[in-house]
Order: sequence, then C-alpha cells, then structure tokens
Amino acid sequence: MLHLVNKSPYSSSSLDSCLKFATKGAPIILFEDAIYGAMAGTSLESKMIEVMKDHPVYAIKEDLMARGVNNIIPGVREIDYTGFVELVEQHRPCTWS
Amino acid sequence: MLHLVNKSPYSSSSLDSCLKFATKGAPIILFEDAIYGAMAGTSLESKMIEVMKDHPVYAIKEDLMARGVNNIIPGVREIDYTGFVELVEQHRPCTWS
Amino acid sequence: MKFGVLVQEGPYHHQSSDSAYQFVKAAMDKGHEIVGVFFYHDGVINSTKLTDPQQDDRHIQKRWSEIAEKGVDLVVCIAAAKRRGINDDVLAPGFRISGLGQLTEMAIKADRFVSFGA
Amino acid sequence: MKFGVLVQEGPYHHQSSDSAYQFVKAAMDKGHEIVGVFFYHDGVINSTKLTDPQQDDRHIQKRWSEIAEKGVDLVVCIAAAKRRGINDDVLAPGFRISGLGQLTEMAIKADRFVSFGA
Amino acid sequence: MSEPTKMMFMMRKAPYGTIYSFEGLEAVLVMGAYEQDISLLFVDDGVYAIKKGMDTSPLGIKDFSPTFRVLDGYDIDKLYIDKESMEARGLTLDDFVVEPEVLDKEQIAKLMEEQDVVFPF
Amino acid sequence: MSEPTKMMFMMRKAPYGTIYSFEGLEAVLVMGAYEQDISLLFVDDGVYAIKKGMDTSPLGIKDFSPTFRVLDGYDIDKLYIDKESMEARGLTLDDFVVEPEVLDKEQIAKLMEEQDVVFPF
Repeated sequence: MLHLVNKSPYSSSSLDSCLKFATKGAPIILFEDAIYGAMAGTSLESKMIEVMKDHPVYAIKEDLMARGVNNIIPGVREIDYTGFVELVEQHRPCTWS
Repeated sequence: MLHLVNKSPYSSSSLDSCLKFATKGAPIILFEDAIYGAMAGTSLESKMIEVMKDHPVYAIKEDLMARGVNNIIPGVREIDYTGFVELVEQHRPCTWS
Repeated sequence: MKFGVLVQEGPYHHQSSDSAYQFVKAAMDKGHEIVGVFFYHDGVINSTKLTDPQQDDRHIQKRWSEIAEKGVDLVVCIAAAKRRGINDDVLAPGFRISGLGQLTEMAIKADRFVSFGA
Repeated sequence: MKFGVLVQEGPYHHQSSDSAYQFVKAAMDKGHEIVGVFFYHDGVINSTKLTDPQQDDRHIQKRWSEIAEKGVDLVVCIAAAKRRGINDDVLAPGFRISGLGQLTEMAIKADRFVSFGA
Repeated sequence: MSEPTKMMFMMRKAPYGTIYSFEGLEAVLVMGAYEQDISLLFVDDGVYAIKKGMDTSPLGIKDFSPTFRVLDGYDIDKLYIDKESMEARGLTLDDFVVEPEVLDKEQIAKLMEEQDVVFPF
Repeated sequence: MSEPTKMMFMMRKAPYGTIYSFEGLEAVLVMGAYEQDISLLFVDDGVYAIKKGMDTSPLGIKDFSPTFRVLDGYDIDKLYIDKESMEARGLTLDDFVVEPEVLDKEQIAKLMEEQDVVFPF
C-alpha cells in the first residue's frame, strides 16, 4: 500500500497515524504541506531518517518548489506528478489528511 | 487574554501552541472538538491537570453534550454559551484553530 | 458591550459557523450590541441562499438571516466570495458583500472581537 | 490502468483540489483512463460556475471543466452539494450532480482509487 | 461474476467539529446496497463517532450516531476499532453505540493491505 | 481622536496547503490604510509564509510571498517571528523575504496581551 500524506507534521498528527499502520517497506509520499517533513536541518530530521529505514519516502517536487524548500534530507526521493502516478500504478493508495 | 481552542488535542497542535503563549492565569475555553481534552481517564488527563495549575480551564457544555462526554476532569469548569460570553466580557479573546 | 465576530469556515463542513451563531445569540440575549459579523475565507459560503440541508438538520444560512432581521450587519468578503462562487445572484437575505475595510471598521468599533475558525 | 479520484475539499481554501487536478492531468498524460472524479464534502464547491478568482491566479473550476472536455466524468455528490448551496443553477460545464452510487461504481470500476483531502 | 471490491471506510475525524465522519457514514449506507465487501475502521479521533450518549439538541445539529446502529441491516457488519486510539482516549467497548472488533495496529495494517480501496473520512 | 486600535495578525498556517496566510495577508494590506497599530506575528507553520525562493509556477498557483515585501510601503513595519517555531523548522533570518524581529515566547505572550484584537490566519 502507498501512503499519501498532505498535512504539515508540525501541526497535524496525520504522518504519525500513517507511520503507525504502514507496513515495513510501504512507500510514503509527502505532498502539499507535508513536504516540510522532508526538509533538512529541522527538529524532525532524525525522526525522518528513522522512518526511511523502514519506508521509501518521496516528496513532490512541485510542492517543494512552491514552498521554496530546496534542502531536503538525503535519502528522500524527489518526484514530480508523473512519478506520483507511477507509484500509484505500482501500489493501491491510502490517504492521510 | 482569553484563549479559545476548538481542535482536538489528539490530532492538532493548537492547544500546545496556545499553552506556549498563554500567560499564567489566562483562562482557556475548550469548545468544539477541543472538549475531548477535558475528558477524564485519558492519556491527556495528567497534562491537563498540569495545565490547570496555571490556567482556569473551561469546557462548553453544549459541545460536551453533543459528543456524549459526561466524565470531565475534576477542576474543568463546565459553562454554556452565556458563560462563554461572560468570559469574553472580562477578557479580550484569542482563537487557536 | 460592543462585539464583533469573524467567521472563517464554511457551514456544515466545520462547526465554526455554528459556534459563532451560538455565541452571537447568547451575546444578544445578554443585551450586547453586535457591531457586525464578517464572513471570511470559506466562511463566505454561509451566505448562499441555495443552501438546502436535510429537513431534520439545522438551516445555517436561515439562522444567520434571522440574526440579520434583528439588526445585525452580516458582511461577506468580496475577494474571498469571488474565489468560492458567491455573488449577489445567490446572496441570502440579510447578507451584504463588501470589502475588508468593513472588517477593519468592525474591529475598531468593537470592545471585543471574536474569531471563529482559522 | 483505470483510475478513480475523490476530491474532498473546496477550491482555493485547500490545495487538495489542485493536487487532484495535477494528478489527473499526469495520469491522463501517461495514457491512463480516468473512470471519474467524484466531488464530496466541501469538494462540491469546485463545481460552481460563479467561481471568479483573481486574474493572475489559476481558475480551478475551468481547469476541471477542461478535464471534462477530454471525456472525464465529473460527478458532484447531491447530498453534500445541497448543504453547501450547489445546485444545477450554478453548475459549471462538464460537471453533473448525482448520488453516492456513482462513487461506489467508480470505486468498483477503478484499478486504483485515489482520495485527495479528508 | 467478478469478485466483490474490498472497500474500507477509515473514519479518523471527530464528529461535529467537522462533517467528515457524518458524510462518510452517508457514503457507507449507500455503498451497502452494492453487495461489495465493506468494512468500517475507527481510528484516531474517528473512534469518537460511535460514542454513546450524544445529545446534539442544544446545538440544533443533527445527531447521526443512531445511524451506526442500523448498519447491520444493510449487511455492513465488519466494524473494527484501533485499540490504541480507543485506549488513549479513555474509551472501552461499553462506550460505543455499536460493537466493533478491537484490533491492534499490526492487525489493522494487515487488514488495510488487503483492501482494494480505502476511503478516508 | 481616539487611540489607534492595536491589531495583531497571527499567521499560524503553512502557505498553499491552505489559503489562510494568503487571505490573511490580503486583510493586512487593506487594514494598513486605516492608520491603526498593526503588527504581524509569524508562529508555528506560519513562519513558512515568508520563506524565500518560492516558485509556484509548476502548480499555476499565485505566489503571494512578494507581497510581504511591500508591507513597509503601507506603514506596516512591526513584523515578529517566534524563535522556537523558526528554529524547530531549521530556518534562520536569512531564509525570509522580510526581516521580522525574533521574539521568544515570553516576549510574544507579552505582546499578545497588549493587543485589542488578534486575528488568527
């Protein structure tokens, strides 16, 4: 299953809920305000590095650009909407808003 | 200043933001989904008991009733909308959504 | 006292509009003056006369129109309204569409200004 | 593949509708079939032809109507629409109002069903 | 005949503060008529949707919780609740208008993986 | 002449995911014309509203961040940012399109207490 998270991890518990139920290896896409979770040098960075031990983490490029975030945590994979579609081809999605 | 919080403390960081900036003695009204923070016997109860050492905490009766919450933490003051208005008479309000 | 109120969420979807209504009603019952209710962000959606809820649910738009009948100014932000498809063609009785200057004036006039939502 | 899409938030206020649009566009560009886009909750507000955003911003309703021109079924939930003042009088080209049965059928037909918002 | 589609309704939001759980329930009722494989999961603040003792009359808001009791008549009997969400909120099975099966997070993760569609409400 | 009303705009939401900060900014611009005592506070995810380097063109969404730069011309020069919110998000003053004054939570609490009106956006 592919997990889609769109809320800021600083103000919402959605990412935590997602992580609770995501099985090992399940990919996670951060988009909209959730991309702030992919930014390097933040209080959440170490947590995200732990997350990436169990899950491939993707961040939507268009959302990173819109928010002026260009320093992402090494290991987070930047994808565009075509990449988003490709992941949905491979996995059934589940949305955490 | 009177602090108004309407989001569930389980899914939103609004109550925490409010608590960060509320000065000692400033009253806090929990309404809408925030009233779940006033419920007894939860994982948040001990935190709320700490909060009440510094702030009078109110919960809106109509919202408690709507959600079937009748076991509130001792010390939380149940008020109706008239009580809400009276607190606003006494303090300028600040909303945390 | 003079109270101003801001409604920032749409009806039914969020409870903010209900809460604002309950607050306004209680304030009026206590004899306070409501200098105005300003509808901003999705709050503008409270003002459409096409609102048609289930019979056994409250009618949020009509509740507001009734408040207006008691002399309360209900102002809908034009910029926010245009983004969300609200204009004079669908405006319910008692609401008027105007600019953010009205919000400023309410905030200046009011002894207490209360925001619901956002 | 066959994709179904659910839009659960209003335009401009939340980005969900933008994201759904970007997703649908990218899926169509890759040759996928969109079995339908269902607008639920505040998502129904995407469908009003009275939408009138600033000139220098995107026109979310028109974007969807353009998607419809490419043969995509845009279905607005009637129950959610009535609560929020959306009916045939304000419905933009390419949208149709129908029941939740349509959502069920999309979900059954689609190989992948993607929800935006909620 | 094709296999029924496995659809899970995941309720994650508290009632009344937002309309998600109520409108989600409306969707569940309609889908019940389509003879698919439907399950309902209560997780996070969604567990509050089935709390007993709601009285929305002072607010004049429609109380939708009784509708959960009729789901059985629509052949929707797969109701699940997240143990952790329930316990963190100080709730037990006695607190609910229906009797969902209590699952831990591993069981829920497994159940989700089996679904064709997950609707978040 | 009466005293000017002390109004604080408290931006707490991230840009683009929701419209609050953008429509909040529109309100600030209008109020600037009324010669009141206006301040702008960036706190929680609201600090992202003034992040440098936004490029919304791939999404076709209007980029509103340049508008913050013109506030000065509207005599709105009291811009404050919460130190803790900024630091938790790995941001420094170099990251912003404007130069807010950095305040700690005690200073912000004090500033809030002085306000006649706080608008949350």
